Amino acid sequence: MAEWMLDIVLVIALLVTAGSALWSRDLFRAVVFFIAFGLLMALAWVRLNAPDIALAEAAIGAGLTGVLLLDATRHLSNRDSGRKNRGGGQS
Amino acid sequence: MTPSLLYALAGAALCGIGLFGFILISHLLRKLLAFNLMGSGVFLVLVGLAQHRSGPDPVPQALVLTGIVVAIAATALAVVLIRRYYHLAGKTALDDAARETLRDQGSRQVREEPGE
Amino acid sequence: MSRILRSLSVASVCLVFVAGLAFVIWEISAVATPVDLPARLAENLERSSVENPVTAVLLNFRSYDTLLEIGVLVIAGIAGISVARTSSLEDPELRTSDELLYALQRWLIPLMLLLAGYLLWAGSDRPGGAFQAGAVLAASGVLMRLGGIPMDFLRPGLMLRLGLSLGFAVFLLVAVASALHGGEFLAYPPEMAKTLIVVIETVLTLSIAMVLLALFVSAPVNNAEEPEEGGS
Amino acid sequence: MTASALLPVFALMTSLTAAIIIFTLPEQKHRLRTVVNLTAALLKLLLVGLMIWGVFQGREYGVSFTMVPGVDFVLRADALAMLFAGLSAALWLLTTVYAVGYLEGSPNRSRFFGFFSLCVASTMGIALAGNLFTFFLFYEMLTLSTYPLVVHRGTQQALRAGRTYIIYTLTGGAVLLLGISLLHSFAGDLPFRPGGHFAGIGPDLQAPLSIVFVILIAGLGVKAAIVPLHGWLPTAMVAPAPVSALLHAVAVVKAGAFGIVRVVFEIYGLETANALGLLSGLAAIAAFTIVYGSVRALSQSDLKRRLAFSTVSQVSYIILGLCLLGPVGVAGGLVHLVHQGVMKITLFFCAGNYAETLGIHRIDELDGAGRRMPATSVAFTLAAFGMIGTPPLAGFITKWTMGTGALATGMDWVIAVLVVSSLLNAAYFLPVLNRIWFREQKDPWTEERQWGRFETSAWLLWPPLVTAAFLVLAGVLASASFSPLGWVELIVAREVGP
Amino acid sequence: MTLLLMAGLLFTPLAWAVLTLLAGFRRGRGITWLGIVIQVLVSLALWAVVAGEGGFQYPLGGWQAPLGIELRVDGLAVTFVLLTALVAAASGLHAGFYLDPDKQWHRYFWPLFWFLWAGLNVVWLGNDLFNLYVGLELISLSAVGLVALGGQAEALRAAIRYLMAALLGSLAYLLGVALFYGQFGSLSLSGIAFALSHGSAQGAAGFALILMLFGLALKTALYPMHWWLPPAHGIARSPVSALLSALVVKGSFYIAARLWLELEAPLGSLALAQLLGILGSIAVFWGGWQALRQPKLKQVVAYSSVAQIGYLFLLFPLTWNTTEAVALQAQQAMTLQVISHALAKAAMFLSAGNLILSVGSNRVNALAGVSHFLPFSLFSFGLAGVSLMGLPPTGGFAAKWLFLQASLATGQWWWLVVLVGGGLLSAAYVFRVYRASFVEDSNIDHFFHPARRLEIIPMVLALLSLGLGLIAEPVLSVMALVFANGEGT
Repeated sequence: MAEWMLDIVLVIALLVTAGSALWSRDLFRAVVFFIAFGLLMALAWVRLNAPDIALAEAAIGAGLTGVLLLDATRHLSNRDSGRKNRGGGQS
Repeated sequence: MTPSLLYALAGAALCGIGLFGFILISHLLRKLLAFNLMGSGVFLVLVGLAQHRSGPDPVPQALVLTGIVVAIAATALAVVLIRRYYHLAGKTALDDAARETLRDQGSRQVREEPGE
Repeated sequence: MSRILRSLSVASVCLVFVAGLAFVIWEISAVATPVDLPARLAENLERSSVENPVTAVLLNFRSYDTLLEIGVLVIAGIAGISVARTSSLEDPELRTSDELLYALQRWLIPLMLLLAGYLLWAGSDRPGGAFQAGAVLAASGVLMRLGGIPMDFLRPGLMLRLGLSLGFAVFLLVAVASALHGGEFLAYPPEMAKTLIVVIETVLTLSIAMVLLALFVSAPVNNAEEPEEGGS
Repeated sequence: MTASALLPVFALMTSLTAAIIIFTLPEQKHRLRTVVNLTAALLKLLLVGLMIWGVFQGREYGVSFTMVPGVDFVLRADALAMLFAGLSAALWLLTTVYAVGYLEGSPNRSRFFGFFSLCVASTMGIALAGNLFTFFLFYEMLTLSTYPLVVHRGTQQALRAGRTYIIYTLTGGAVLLLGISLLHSFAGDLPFRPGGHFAGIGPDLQAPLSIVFVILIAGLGVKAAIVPLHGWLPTAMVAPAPVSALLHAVAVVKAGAFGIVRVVFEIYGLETANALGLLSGLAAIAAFTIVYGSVRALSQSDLKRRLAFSTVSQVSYIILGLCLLGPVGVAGGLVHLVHQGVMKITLFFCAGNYAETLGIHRIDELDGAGRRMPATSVAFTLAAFGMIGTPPLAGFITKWTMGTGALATGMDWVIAVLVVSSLLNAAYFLPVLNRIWFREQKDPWTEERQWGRFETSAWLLWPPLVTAAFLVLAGVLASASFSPLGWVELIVAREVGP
Repeated sequence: MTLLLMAGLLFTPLAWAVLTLLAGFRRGRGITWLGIVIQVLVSLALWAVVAGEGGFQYPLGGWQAPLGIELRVDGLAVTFVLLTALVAAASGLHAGFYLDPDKQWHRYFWPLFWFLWAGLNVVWLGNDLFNLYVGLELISLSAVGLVALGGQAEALRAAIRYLMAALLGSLAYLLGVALFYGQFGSLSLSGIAFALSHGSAQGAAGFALILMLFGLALKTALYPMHWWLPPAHGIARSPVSALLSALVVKGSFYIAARLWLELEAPLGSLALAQLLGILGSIAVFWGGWQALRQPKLKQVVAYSSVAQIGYLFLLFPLTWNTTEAVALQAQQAMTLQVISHALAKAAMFLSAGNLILSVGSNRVNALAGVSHFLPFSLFSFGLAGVSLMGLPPTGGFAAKWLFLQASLATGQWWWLVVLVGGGLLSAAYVFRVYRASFVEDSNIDHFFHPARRLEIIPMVLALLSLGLGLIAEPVLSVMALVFANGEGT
């Protein structure tokens, strides 16, 4: 049961960080949540008996992507462009 | 029900969250985050579902490794494009397609010319 | 108003999608697969001459995927440096003023290089391999960049392009060499398989790191002529 | 490949090659272009002549290969094909001569002659097509190659006319395609064959066959300018005179009419079409078109527009002839394919001469033109009398043959149509002739120019004279075996039986 | 011999990508042309081998499916390989003259070009679902890179939009792959088809198929998911537009078609088939209508791609639950439409690029009076247009004819409206361009004649698409070749 608890907590944490990464007001914080999400993913891969992916996820998913995005946020405005139009024509 | 299946279902949920964000959010970097979340969801489904019965399966794990590298390649390319776009146009979102093309048709013709 | 409606409709579509997906996953989980791939893999692992099954899949059974995947990475690198216009290397903005980071990197970088080496070496029989090692290598490169260490080889030029394509080129040469030998494309001669895989992994590590680093560096910086953000 | 296979291909290739050469020639090489044009025209006439001789001897020329699964590309020279091919080859030569003179000094000649040759190539293809599919191929090619000719002048009026033209013809083509595919879907690939394919069909196929017939005729009727599908023809008058001549006499309207002949004779078969009750409807429409076109022609003040409505009327003679069932009536209709072509091309050549030499476009400007341009006016007069049906000219032969044919099959009402039509023809041609010959010139000619030794340029003068002579000969020598009527009787003997 | 050919086919584009990456633009051009010769020859030889001896399976690395990746070299695949070789060769030659060698970023055109070519070959030959995914990404990323190459804000916007659509499409596809793997434990398409025909559970796999078809339709720009295509294809440099419209969208369509043809019997449904057909029909009309209204020449051509792609989707309703003969007819029609559209559209974009060079503007109205100068490119544009209109004897016509016959044979008469009406609509937008060129009112005195070699290339393509209708039979007979009996493993 304890094992299950761990998995369930991990899954919930994954979903919460994912949601926070998308809906943080601040872009910087969104990226930080995303990095946290990546680290949790690495844990999840460990739980799934996939150490190779866990390593890659930690290095690439959380590490590199995170740095890349953080760097980008510094150069792009933190504010969401306040325009009310729809999301880039995707429908 | 095994933990693997739980992760697969979580992957499904992540896909949904990512899709929702991908469609609704107009800020390009956040869109990119949404894409990555969706990608993680798909990877979880791939491994979780396959390992649900037979235990560790290296094939989907290898596929996911490949997938992660492809995803980071795409993400990095997107970041480069977005930053360049921001540099040139000063925007972090794509404008609404229909309105934009209509408005542009008048003014941008000069730019399309061979020396573009 | 229409925005709320739109959000609601998208949300309901996504919910339906998730519900459908979850249901399908549940359904699938109940039936047995007609093909037992892990078993077959275990049977053939011996012949792949690598002990880590994931590495065996990546670099032997499905090496074509990996070859193409490195191609994708190189494409991203090419596209990245093709867009780069500003000579970002000279840009002081890039150097972080963070004292902590500056101090950290002295310790971290050697450690990370070591880790990368270990991951590469471990790849053939334990978890680890070219990707992970490459990523760690790239990450240490990023740290060095942030710390302001000039890395001239990252300047768009022949060296950079050579670095980008090195791993891919070696992989490709091995692939075609076996074909010229009369076998299929990408078929390694059994006695040399292990050596070839290690060689490929090594060069791949370098190239992967290079591409990732190039993409990080080539993201153009825009401060002086940065236009105002419109419409906010 | 034997000579028998190659002859039709060569006949097609002459004008196609000419087109390609002309397109690649620089605009300024006028002399070389003329040489190429005339050589190709003469060569084609020679080849067609050879084939006519061969067909007369009973030889068959043809080539075929499979294009798309289930569909063949077939070129075949039979007697009916040679009727049309001979007409277009002969008139192409004359029209080329005429066009060289007509376009002297105007821009874009390279473009014009290139498409002109393409247009003739398509006409040749239509003549030689051995099945509906091949026919359609060239039918659409004709549409495309005539468009640049119609809009040649590039004025707003020309562009509008071009648009009308292309909308009508492409829609017609689409309808035709629909008909052909429907037919193909339940009957397969049908080569043209005397007597048709549907003799003695079962009752279950009757309804679909009738529907397909209507669709096919509607598609072909656009080009044949059957009322109410004739709207494009008067509008297309803005094109240069040689183009109008070509459109009216040889290429476009004739392609439509020729297609109807092929469908009725060689797909359905005259008997079957009649048995399905399709021909009486067609006859009624044709008769209506004959009268309607003539009535409209009465009220036109523009010379070319009057001639255009006259074409609407005259082409339906061909179709009416088919519906007369008996061999004599059919011969009357078919021979009009040639006669109308010769007469109408003469009229258009003359109208072009008036326009180019004297600047005359409207009928009320023609006063006194006969004195100034006697030779042209004589040709015009002959052609007009031919249209009215005065013996012994070509038009009379048509009407006489059709009349006897109608009487033979008991369709007496056709006589009434013929009489009314002739009266109307007289009513719109005689006033024109009156002005040409018997009125004094009122105002000076608006754009008179002096060309060469004759009343106009020799290039412009000879073609109408030759065609006028031809229309007299076709009437006088109608009983000779190589007259149009003689040839048509040969066709009818082969198609319908004696 | 065959083994060497296959190795050459797979190796050349990738190797040339590396070589050209190391060289500058001019040297890269020379290298590329050499590579084009090799690749065209190899493709031709392979086509000839398959035409002569039938298709075969090619296990990469000597590992058979499902453990390894097997390529499926059958008639359809080699036909498309050859088509790709032709169109890419034309675009590559044209680009060599068209692109400005002095813009330093143009050197990156060559490696991206070669990667794109490599990706296309992966897709044509692929039989492994995940391998196809990697191939798709190879194509998408290099295509996006090509669109963005040296572009300004507008081009970048188009490129980003394109990238986003492509990524979403790939993910949907990959999710489908994940479900398939979960259910069948195999990634080989023929393995899955085999398992399905031996009665595995089907409901879940149907969902996966729908997901994959959705993702691929998004990448193929099926209405209403076409929004990304016109900006990207319209703004890229002309040789790039030619590649994108002619080949790239076909790649994803091809996978969708392969999936459908292998799996439609157990997994398809009437509703799905009809839905795809209807969306395709709407695309035909919508794309045509939009093309008619575009003020810019390249946008006209781009929207015409949206319309022409619509026809391809008639494949789905015409193969679902129909007799073998009709299904074959529909497949032939699809193949011909792909080939003829590829040739015609490449010709159109290349000649549009030449015309823009000539008149110095991208507007349709700027063409007023150019036919005065008899521009060779206008002629190529026109000939290609004939194929799009579906007039005989072009390949477009042959395709339309086969679609018509298949529709009639299945009694699905409603597609007739689409086929006939769509042809008329395309005639309308093509004639709009012709019409503009015939205007004599405006006196343009200056007209730049591009180099002959730039003009010859689209002409050759246009003539090919024109002549395709005449030689459709032999082409189709090769396409129908599957694995020779006994050779397939």
